[in-house]
Amino acid sequence: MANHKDEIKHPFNLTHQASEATRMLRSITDDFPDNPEAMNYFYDLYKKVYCEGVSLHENKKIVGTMCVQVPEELIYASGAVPVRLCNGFYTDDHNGADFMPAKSCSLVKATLGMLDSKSTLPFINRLDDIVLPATCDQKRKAGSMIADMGYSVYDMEVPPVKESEEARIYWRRSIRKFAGELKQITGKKLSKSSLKEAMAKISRAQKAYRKLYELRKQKNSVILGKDVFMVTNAYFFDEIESWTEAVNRLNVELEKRVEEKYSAAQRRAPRLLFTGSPAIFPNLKIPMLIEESGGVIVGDETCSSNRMLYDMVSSDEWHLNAMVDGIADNYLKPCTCPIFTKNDDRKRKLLHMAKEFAAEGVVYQSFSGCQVYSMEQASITKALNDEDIPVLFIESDYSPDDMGQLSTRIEAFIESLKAKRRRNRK
Amino acid sequence: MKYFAGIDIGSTAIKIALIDEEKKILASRVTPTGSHFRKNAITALETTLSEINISMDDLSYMISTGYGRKLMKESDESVSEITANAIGAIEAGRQHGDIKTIINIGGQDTKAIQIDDMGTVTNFAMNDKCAAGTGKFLDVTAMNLEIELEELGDYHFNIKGAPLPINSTCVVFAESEIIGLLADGHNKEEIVAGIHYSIAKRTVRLAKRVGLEGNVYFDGGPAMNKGLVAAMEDELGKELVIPEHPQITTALGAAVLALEAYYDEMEEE
Amino acid sequence: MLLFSKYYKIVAIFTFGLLLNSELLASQTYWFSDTPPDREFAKKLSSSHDGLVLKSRRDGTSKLLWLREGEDPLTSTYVKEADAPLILLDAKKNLKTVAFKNKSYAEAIFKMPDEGFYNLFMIKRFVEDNTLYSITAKKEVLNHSCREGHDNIKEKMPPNAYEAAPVDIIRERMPRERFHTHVTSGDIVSYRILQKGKPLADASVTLVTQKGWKKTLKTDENGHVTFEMIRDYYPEWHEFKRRTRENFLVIVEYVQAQSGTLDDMTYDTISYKATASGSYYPSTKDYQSYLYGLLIGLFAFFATFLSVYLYRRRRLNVYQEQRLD
Amino acid sequence: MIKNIRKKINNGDLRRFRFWLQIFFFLLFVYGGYLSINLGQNIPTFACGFNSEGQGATCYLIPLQHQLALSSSTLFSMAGIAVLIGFSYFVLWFLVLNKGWCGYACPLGTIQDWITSLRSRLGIPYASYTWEQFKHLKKIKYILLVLMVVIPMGIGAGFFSHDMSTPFCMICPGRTLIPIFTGDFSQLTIDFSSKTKMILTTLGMLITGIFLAGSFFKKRFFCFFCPMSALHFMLSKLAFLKLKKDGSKCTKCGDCYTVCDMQIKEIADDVESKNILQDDCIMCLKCVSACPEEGALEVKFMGIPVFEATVEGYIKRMEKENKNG
Repeated sequence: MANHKDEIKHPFNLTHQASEATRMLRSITDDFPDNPEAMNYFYDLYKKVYCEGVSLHENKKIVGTMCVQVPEELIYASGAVPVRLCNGFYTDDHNGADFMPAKSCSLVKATLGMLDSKSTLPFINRLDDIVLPATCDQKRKAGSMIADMGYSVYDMEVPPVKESEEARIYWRRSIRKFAGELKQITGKKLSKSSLKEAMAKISRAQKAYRKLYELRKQKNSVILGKDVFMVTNAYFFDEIESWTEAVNRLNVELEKRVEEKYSAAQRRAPRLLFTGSPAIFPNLKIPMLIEESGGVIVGDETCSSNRMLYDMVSSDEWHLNAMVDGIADNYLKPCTCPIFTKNDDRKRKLLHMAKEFAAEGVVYQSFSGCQVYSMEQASITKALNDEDIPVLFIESDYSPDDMGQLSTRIEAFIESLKAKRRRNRK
Repeated sequence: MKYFAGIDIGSTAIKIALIDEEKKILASRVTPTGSHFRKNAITALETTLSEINISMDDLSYMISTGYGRKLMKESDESVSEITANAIGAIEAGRQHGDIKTIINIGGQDTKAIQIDDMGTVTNFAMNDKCAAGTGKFLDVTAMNLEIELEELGDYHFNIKGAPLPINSTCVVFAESEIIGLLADGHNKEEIVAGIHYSIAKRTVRLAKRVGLEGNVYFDGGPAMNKGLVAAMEDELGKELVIPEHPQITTALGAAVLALEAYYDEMEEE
Repeated sequence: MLLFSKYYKIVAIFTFGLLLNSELLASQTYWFSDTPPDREFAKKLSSSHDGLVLKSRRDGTSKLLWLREGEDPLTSTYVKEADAPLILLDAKKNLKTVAFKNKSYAEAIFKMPDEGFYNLFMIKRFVEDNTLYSITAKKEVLNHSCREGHDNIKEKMPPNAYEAAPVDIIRERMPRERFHTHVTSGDIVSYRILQKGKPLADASVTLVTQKGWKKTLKTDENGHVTFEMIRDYYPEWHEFKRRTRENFLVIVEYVQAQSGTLDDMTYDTISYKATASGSYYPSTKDYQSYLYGLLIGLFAFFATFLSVYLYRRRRLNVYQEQRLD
Repeated sequence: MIKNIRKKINNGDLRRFRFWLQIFFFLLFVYGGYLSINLGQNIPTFACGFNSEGQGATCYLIPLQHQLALSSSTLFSMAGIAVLIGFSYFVLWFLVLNKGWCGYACPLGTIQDWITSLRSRLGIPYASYTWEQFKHLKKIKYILLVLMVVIPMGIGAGFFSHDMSTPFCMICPGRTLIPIFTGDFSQLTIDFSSKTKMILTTLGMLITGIFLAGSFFKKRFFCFFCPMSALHFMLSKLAFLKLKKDGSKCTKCGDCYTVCDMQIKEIADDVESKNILQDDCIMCLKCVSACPEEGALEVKFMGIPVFEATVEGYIKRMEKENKNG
């Protein structure tokens, strides 16, 4: 472990990552007028963490997580802080490409690149453990690579099917085993009260998120999708309580916007859902292109945002057994990740969200190299098209090369939605 | 008399179309994009305008499209080439009956667009990053075979044997494959036909993603290549609608949109 | 020897042939029984909550009672002919007259259209040797069918008294008594003896069980008398039948010095004799065991507890191997 | 106005509401008799009729078994109409609350909930069946229902002895336990009067023991086997109270399944059925109160929404739960 405690060679703000973050942040703040006041908390947070290298969670054990399936409740209850390591830096994608196959997914490459270069996140050297759920093939194989870099890695087993009873039992066992593992890392035994407190903490955050989610259903979009991605991305690494407070402040401001009938996008901007591979700062390429082209992302179905915060855990009795089982179910059953065999849940979720948010179209991003999202695309597109919801499927990665072509496609998509609306009016 | 302009700034050529209130094409022009495309675009526009003796100030509305659309500050607005292409195809293909599918092969991309009766884009597909199967591919072929781009069609029809299968889809690899085939003593006709079939196959596969219904309209520079058209028709199993000026369809669409936008604005005022 | 004496008695009764006449009445005990004299006939009857009843589509439920003679319920003979007046106090407390039907035996039949208790009285008075003999035979019958439900039992439970009866023997209800309650051995049964509706004190009351056990007590000033039904059913354990229904007889005797005339005959003493018959069953205590019940219950309880505990312990072992055969 | 009331209900604390309603029904059914309350004998829940003193109503299974035991000729004659009338009363009662009778009114269910809360207070984790076990166990109630019909009819046809009457009651823990609440321990005995009785009462006590231990570990242990539940399910499509699911809104988060006492998997996993009521469901509505999806689960009475899953209500309840736990 000693080797990650090495000093970073360059001052943080001079790294490529810092300049990439700075560029994106500038574009997010400056390219759009009237960003909500309360968003400044998040902008500042990114600036501090990614541009200035200010470390968070001092004096706390940090457990890095590699996927949305890791139950954060258990980590908090064991006295550690979970930090989601999924990374969106193109610079790190490049670093990762040095030792990973060129055709692998940008997200995995970037995450491994980050872990290898030991920069990007200021507290990367302080990771006490990395939990790696065996979700997709690439993450599964990344485990030993990460271990070779000198990190302590815990492989968490995930069933490939989620409907079956066997999967449920398997997963529950996996989660219980993980709870045992956490004790090894933090030295703190899981207790009823600490788990309850952790659940309450997360459910407060989810409550704030749900409020934000509801606010996005407004006919006048009160917040742009890129800002929501900034908010949810911040959940990856921020102090959960201050994150919750900041979201609550944002909600208050947005409620005011609702009263004032203020619209953050053009009044007639086509309302879009974003789904597929996650948009992770600073790879907000597609959300940004969408909103620059006059669309507005009103909802998303990605593991960096909605999937991570939407579903809330409930428990009938407040014993560790019942709570942990409840948590386990909640991290598996509603998960719409395409690594699971069936596509139905994701279809249903998208159709329901499209209805709930009055979305006119869906933008489906799939990272090149992400087989499962690409494979699921056809059936999702068909299901949505059958309900007269057009889908724009984009296969892309972290590189900025295809911006021009993407912008044409996104614009054309938005124009076609506008034309469709005109036609329907006639 | 009111004048409307559509300017399509593509990766290889700048296309300009000028129409009047009746959507009649008054003038059109195709010039290479070059490296200073904005300068070239303005020069080309001015030249075109001068053909019918008007100036920039006489234009009622101008819409730019294509990759350089956003940088053309002189135009009133910009629109994506997919939308413009659809409108242009409806306009240019009107006499050929209902057009439901458009295949466009441009300099660097290939598009398949599905439209409804109103010219609204209902679905579209585009090739990913790579230039395989685009106009660029034909350019490279012609250059390697040391023949003119315009001659490709003639070579295609003068074939004696069967078209050679071209396996490489990448421009760069195809180049070396062609050289290899030449070295092996294959004649140019067979190679050209092989290239045409290779492009046709890829394009048809793309088009199938959006569905191939009704009349299929084929435009873009390569649509002037009769050999490619024949290969495409062969692959598709049906006849293609080829406009009179395949290159300017998108520019025409932009001009029609300019006209509509102008009257919409007038109405609102 | 015992067998012989029983046999002798039965033979004697049949030999003399009994007719219900005044001469004999004075010394004999008459009571109503719902056990048919003829076993074949019994098959035509249906069982109900209180003995056999006759069910017909036209008349509904009817009760048949036979007049029997004798102090011992087991050996009392069936009277062949009787002509005494019968009074029925029905479930709605209305009075009706009923006549004996003398087919092979003196038999009283009445319809029971309503749910509740019906009381049949046979009252006979005559004078002999300056003594007025007042003879009453009473039978209380319950009409109840579970199909009618059990909704209004409580109000129908209290016994009805016939005020005009020279002596009325009223069985008071036991605590928690319902239509389904049986008198069982070991139960405390209490009676209230009324004379023309007023409590009769100091009368001698005799309870005779089917096995012939007798006990005589005197009523208190309120006309009350209380017996404990003895247990007199001791079969071999494997022959035990909890549905064994036995009859018992309550006989009230009272002599009063009072003069008067009846049918131009004078008397200076009145001798009352009244009967009421009932039935009783073996006590539930004879065949129900709390000890076993609780033992079995507790066993099941702890066995379940233990098995859950062991199961949970076992489950802590890591994955159990899948058994294939 | 209506909107506000609806919101209040949707935000309400179902647990507390249910707790008190269960107590109310418990008092009504177990002690109502003392207040002369009688709701009749066709009640579609275990208002045990063996609790003779306090019963405020009677479980329909008693009259049903009694009626089916009528001799076949009687059962298929005019008397059969009375059976049908009784059944229609039962259906009418049932239609009102549907399976809500189980979750809110059943005294035996309430007893199980009390035992569960005792276990929960002791901090012992609850047991759950595996899916395979569950699939097999849930069939038992249908088997019991069939036996409960066939055996009494067999008695009526003369195949079985009357000692087998009310066969289900004999093994129902309601018979042994509910009378205890009015101080009647008489059902805790083993009846040695006949072999049949002995077997039935022994089974009854064994089941009582298993019931007490089983419901300590497993929530609503007995309801999986309850033939009343099976009978309910056959009629549940007609009932006024309905549990509806909108599958398109469901994220399968499993919260409803987590809180379900009956381990009904379909509540979380079935996104096709609109009418989500399953045969094991006791309509406690805990699933609705644990559902964080606006309108995904909904209770309707004759088409009028009564209680609906809402985010707000869910968060309110969870916060409260988390505080009290």
